[in-house]
Amino acid sequence: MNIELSRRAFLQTAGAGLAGTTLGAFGFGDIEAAHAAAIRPFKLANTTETRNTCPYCSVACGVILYSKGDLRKGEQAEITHIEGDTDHPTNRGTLCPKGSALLGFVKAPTRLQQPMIRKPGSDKFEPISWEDALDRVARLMKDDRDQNFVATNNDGVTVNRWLTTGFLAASATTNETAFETYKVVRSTGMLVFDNQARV
Amino acid sequence: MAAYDVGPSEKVHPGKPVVVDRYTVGARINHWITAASLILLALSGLALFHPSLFFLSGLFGGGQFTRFIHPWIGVLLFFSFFGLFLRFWKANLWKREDGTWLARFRDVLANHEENVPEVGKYNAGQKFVFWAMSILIIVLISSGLVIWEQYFSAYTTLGQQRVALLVHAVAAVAIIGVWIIHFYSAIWVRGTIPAMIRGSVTGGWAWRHHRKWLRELVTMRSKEGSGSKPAE
Amino acid sequence: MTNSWTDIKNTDLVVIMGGNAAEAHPCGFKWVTEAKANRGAKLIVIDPRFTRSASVSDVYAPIRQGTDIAFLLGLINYCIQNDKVQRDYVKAFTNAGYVVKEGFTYQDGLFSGYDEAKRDYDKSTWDYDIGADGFAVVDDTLQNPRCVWNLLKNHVSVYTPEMVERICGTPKDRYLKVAEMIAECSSPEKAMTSMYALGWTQHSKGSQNIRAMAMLQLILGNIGIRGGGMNALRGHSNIQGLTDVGLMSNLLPGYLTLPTQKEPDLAAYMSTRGFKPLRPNQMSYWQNYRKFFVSFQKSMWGSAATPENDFAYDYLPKLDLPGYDVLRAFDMMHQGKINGYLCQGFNPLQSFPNRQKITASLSKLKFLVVMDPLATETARFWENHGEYNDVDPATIQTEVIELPSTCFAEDDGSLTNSGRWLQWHWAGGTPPGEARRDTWIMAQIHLRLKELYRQEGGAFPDPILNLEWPYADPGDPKAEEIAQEINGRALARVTDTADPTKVLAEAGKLLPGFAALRDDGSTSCGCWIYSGCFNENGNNMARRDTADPDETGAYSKWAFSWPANRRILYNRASANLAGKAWDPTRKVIEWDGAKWSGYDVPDIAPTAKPDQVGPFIMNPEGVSRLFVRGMMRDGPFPAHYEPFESPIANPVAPNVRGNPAARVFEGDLAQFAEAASPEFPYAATSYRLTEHFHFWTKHVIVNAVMQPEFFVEISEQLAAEKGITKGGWVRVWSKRGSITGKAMVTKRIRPLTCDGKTVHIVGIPLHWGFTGAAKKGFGPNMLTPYVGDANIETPEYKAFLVNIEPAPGPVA
Amino acid sequence: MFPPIPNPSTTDVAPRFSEKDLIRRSASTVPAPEQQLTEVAKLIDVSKCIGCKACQTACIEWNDTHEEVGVFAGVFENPPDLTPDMFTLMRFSEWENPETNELEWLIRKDGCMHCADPGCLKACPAPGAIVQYSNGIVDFVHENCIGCGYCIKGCPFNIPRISRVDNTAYKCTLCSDRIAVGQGPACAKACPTQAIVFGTKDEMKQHAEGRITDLKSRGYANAGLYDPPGVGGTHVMYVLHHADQPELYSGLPREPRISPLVEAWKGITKYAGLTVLGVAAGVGVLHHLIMGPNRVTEDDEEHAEELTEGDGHGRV
Repeated sequence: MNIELSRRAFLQTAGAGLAGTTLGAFGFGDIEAAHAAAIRPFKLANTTETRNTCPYCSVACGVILYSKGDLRKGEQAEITHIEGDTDHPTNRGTLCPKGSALLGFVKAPTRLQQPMIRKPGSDKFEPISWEDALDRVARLMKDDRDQNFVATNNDGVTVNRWLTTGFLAASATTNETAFETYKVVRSTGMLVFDNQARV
Repeated sequence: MAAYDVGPSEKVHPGKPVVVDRYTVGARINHWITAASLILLALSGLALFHPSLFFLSGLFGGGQFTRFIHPWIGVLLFFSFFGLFLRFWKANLWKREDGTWLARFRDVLANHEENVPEVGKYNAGQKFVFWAMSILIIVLISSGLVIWEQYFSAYTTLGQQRVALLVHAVAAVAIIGVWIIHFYSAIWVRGTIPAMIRGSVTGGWAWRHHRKWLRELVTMRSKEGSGSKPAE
Repeated sequence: MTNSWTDIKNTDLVVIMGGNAAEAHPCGFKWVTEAKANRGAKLIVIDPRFTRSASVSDVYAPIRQGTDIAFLLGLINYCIQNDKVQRDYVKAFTNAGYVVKEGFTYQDGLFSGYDEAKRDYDKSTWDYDIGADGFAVVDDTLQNPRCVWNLLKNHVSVYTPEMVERICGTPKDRYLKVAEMIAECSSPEKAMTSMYALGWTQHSKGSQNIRAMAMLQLILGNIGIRGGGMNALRGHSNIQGLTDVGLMSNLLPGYLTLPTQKEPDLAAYMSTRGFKPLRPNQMSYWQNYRKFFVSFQKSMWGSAATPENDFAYDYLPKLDLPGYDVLRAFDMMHQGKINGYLCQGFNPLQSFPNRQKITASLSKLKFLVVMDPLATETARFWENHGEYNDVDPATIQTEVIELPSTCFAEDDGSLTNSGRWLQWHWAGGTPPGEARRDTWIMAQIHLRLKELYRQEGGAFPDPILNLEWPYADPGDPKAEEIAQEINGRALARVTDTADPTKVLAEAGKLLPGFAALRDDGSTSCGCWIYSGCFNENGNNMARRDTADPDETGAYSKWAFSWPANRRILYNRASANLAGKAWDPTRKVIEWDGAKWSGYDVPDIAPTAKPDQVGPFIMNPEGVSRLFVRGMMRDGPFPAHYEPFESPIANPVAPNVRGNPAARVFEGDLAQFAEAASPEFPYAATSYRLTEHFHFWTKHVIVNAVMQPEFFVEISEQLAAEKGITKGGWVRVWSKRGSITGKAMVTKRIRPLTCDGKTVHIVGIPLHWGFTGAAKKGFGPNMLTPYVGDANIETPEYKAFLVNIEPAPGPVA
Repeated sequence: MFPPIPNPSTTDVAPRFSEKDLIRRSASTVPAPEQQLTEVAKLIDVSKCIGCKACQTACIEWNDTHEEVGVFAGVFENPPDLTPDMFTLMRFSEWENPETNELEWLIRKDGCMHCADPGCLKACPAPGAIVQYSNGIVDFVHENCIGCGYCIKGCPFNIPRISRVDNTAYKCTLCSDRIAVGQGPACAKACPTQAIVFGTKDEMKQHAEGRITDLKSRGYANAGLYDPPGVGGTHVMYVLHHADQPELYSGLPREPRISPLVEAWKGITKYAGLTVLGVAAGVGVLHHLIMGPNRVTEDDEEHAEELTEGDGHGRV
């Protein structure tokens, strides 16, 4: 068994690059069926893996989400652990203090659960249904657009712009969200449109 | 002569046999509480002291509870022994005859008390036990507090705690040793245990082991009862 | 990034300046430690603070924040003076020999054409001499006194080591040590990489900071090669993507630009975007602009975009100003000119300068919509949190709607990292409560708007009614559908222009890449630079092949890298005029006599002859620019300007305050402290800590544990001077606001001597607010000035003036 | 680069070592294991460490501990010390090197060293509460722990901490549950710069040599490996740029060893103590057998009676 652990084996696997270390080859004699009292049962056993990338900085490290339940089987999936993806060329399984604690972001106590509305002058948020919230947003947008849309400028040039409502895109949404957002926002003629690139 | 080591409650009752009051109820209860806690401490302490004795923790419902209860019993012992100390410290002050008594310790061991000087309420051996206990209990309680992880670990350095551990262990061994002497003497010298149970001894027991003490009791009694004559 | 994270392992010298890779990008920094461990590479860190990057550096040089240009031009001067220049590279691949128009001058800190009233330049003299042949005049001998090289030599000559020390506060010996090490990289066998981030961008001359280093890298011949490059570390996971896709006021996807009102029709629009080559044989790739633009219009408005209506040119809004960046947006809001605002993620209350102004601005809105996975401060700007958000809800009439969105773990899609890799990810968990994907939310808003316009009509409804919406479930577009839209489709059969028999894509099929785009409406493509990301071969962004022949670090089969899966930009510059690698051990691509090939996708036409076609194909010159003509607002060369709030007057141009071309809004100027102001004697800078990511991770308990509470970082000297104790409370205030926090007293910040004056530095991290798991705290934006970079309006967060004093703790 | 730790398998893998690989068990004995497992070790290269605390967060996440959000105390250490929920801690010290006048920010990941001769195990009175596997892992078994805190006093590195919740001792397990299935510790997997690597102890020593050569080439003449012999070597080792002054790294002990006091307490005292007590008891019994009890005689009683009757005047 020690042969497997020789430096040579190590270099071979090193050559294989992402193949991993000889750790996988720790042939500790006969395999014990029962867990040693001291040793916790391996908590990722029988979980579902999903490949993802870290949403924080733009190194975009590969991560693996471990969940109870499998979305692809149409099940409810509860993420129970997140760890670096060793197959990823950039991070090779490593993660920074933020990435290592990603589970805490997914499960943050301050994750938003339902749409809320704060009425003018009020000192609190009140729940509102998605339907009502979205209808309200569309209505507010349309009313403002209809009132303030500029079709032509003083020189009579067609400018078709809308300057009284702005949109701030984020920085961690997907390219797909970004392009769809671009379509929806630009089609209204909105010019006050920016993202987080600067800060 | 001065009744230097006679308690107010100690009296001689003539008769056959003569009965001498030695310990009040309070003193006896106090003693037995102390005795009980000392034994429990020894048992729980030994359980944590040597692996081969860890099974003793079973008596206390497992290691966790043993670890928890031991220091509290220690506190109880401390206060209860303090009670005994207040009661007995005077009677345990060192006397001239104690030296001679010790010098003839061989005769004591050989049950030849006729060769040793008359002693008061306590002989040198008992006094040794008394003072040894007093000192060791101080040592144990103070070192014990230092290593009482749950409440006091924050107040001392690891170095101090390591010293305390060693001191506590050595002192514990010593006090158990002293206890063994105390316990054996009580068995060996018959009539002693009843004294701590009933509170009284026979005149003979007093005459044999604490003659000086008996004489004083008698003298005092006669002083009180002077004039009165026994019926002829 | 011109290169990639994994390429950094090939470098010989890492210069971290204007960034803090070890703390902000630890897993990317791994490749620095790899280069050190395996190649014996050296690490230089230049920063006002001795950061965690510095803790593993070979050389650390302190610098006063906001003086990077002086330092970098000093390095260029050093290299020129000591002939540490990769001459052949400079001659062949830069515009060093280009002759500049008569009339271009630089004096007293100003270039020719300055208009003080407009705070702007007339850039007509900032250009080349154009010869009779219509091409730029070039002197290959570099002898012409008007050629870029000689102008540059002259321009940087003032930045001597003494001047650098005087401006930057960097001890001369330390500076020279750095200069020596960097100059070594002028040899073709040595590569240096520059790693920078917000430490360079968040200045009133941010763009020029970066240009200065880019120029140095060109002079050293480090652009386009393995282990070299200009590597912007970038902030958020998809800020590269959001910018590529053009979510900015003046952009269209793929760095096309939105029309201005001076361009009434497509012809006028294209007239300024012809990009005719400035030298013979050059590719000037932007000549394909019209193909990209028309294909984009088709992806927006499909059949409604026809040749007859200039491909729906009128559907696009026309700009009246250079742009509506966030600073302008909030200034407009502050003037009551904006009624509604939608935030998709983001947290302006924490992110934008001069928070008092931000709060006031948001309070003037009629409605604010926030879509976010987390409870942001912005969504609760109206809620009173004592000193941390001291507002009176009753007086704030803004209607706020907060919409719960999913996070990365709950949606599919691609993110573009700083190495331009588009990487696909998959949802692994069920969203909490009623949280919904952003794609769903945006679709729902659009469909409702559309329906309202269909029913009620209204202002110019056409672009909304005709918006291309080809999704299987219009209410819930799938990420794959949109990705294909971005990649582009053939609307009719597309054939090879050279050989019409060769079909590139049948009608309805996905396009192989942007080479197949057409300007006649026969192709549609959402973002040309992303074309190829999801073609008939499948979703290339989801590729997970880790093969890396000869371990060059390219990983060409992993995900997709724009453009055209190219891993190193300008990689043609890695080879000399004969098409052979400058350094054989660093081969990227080489010319085999007929075509270019190698480890990477050539950044040039595969058959473009090495001695004819320049490597910088996006430039009409075909070469890179040491002199940037009229393309920067504040000058064709960088020049040292002090921050708007600076502890000393500008030593090279005493009469110039800040960046003369930077935009300053009315009212804001009054809120800037004077140079060397006695009221605000200390030079403050904002920064991030490795334990936190912006304002997100304070919501994560574990990260809150790692760095629980806001603090202010100062030197032992300043602490002693002010009687401030380690962990004791302090008050820090600027001309705009005041904050309190605990003090971090450290040896890692040292007072500098600049222009003979002791300058104390105050560090202010930015991760705390009034929501989340961490302790409530302040952020630097309570203090920072409301001014941005002259070119792209990035706020000046890195250099401003404050005062500081010990303070009683908060009344608990 | 050093071969990264592979991704975990989600299939149920049987652990590769177990109780029958124990070489030490606190307050009890174990049969010699049939075979010697390959010794594993974690190597912490302080010169590569950027103090990012990824090891700390990865540790919390993997071990499902729940550290409370604290306060800023003027230093970078958070939490301020190891706790029952924080098994590892980055310790920061700012040091001005008198030879170079350079500031050095020395950052050390503190935590259990998994000593070959573990003081915690030696001090532990509870059978099986602390175990040592032949691969070098020293682990705490909480169901056997009684929370006395002796392990803390036994530890030359001051590592274990007692939980006030369940009154048992906690420390780094070297992620025994991960290693048991062929994984590496969570901290080693997370470490962005591979300042923490994990493998067999021999491999770690070889890897360290390479690192030390690199450091010497960068002017750290005293760079070296920290594998203190005083505790029989450790299964967590450090590469230090100043191996000649380990105490610079937030007080890493120069020559760690189990305190002589603890040695005495757990050694001589334990045995001598019991002997003394045994002897004392024995002597008592013996004396009783030879001398017999000391009884009051009739004679004594009569004397006493005479004395009392004689109103104290009687003389005998």
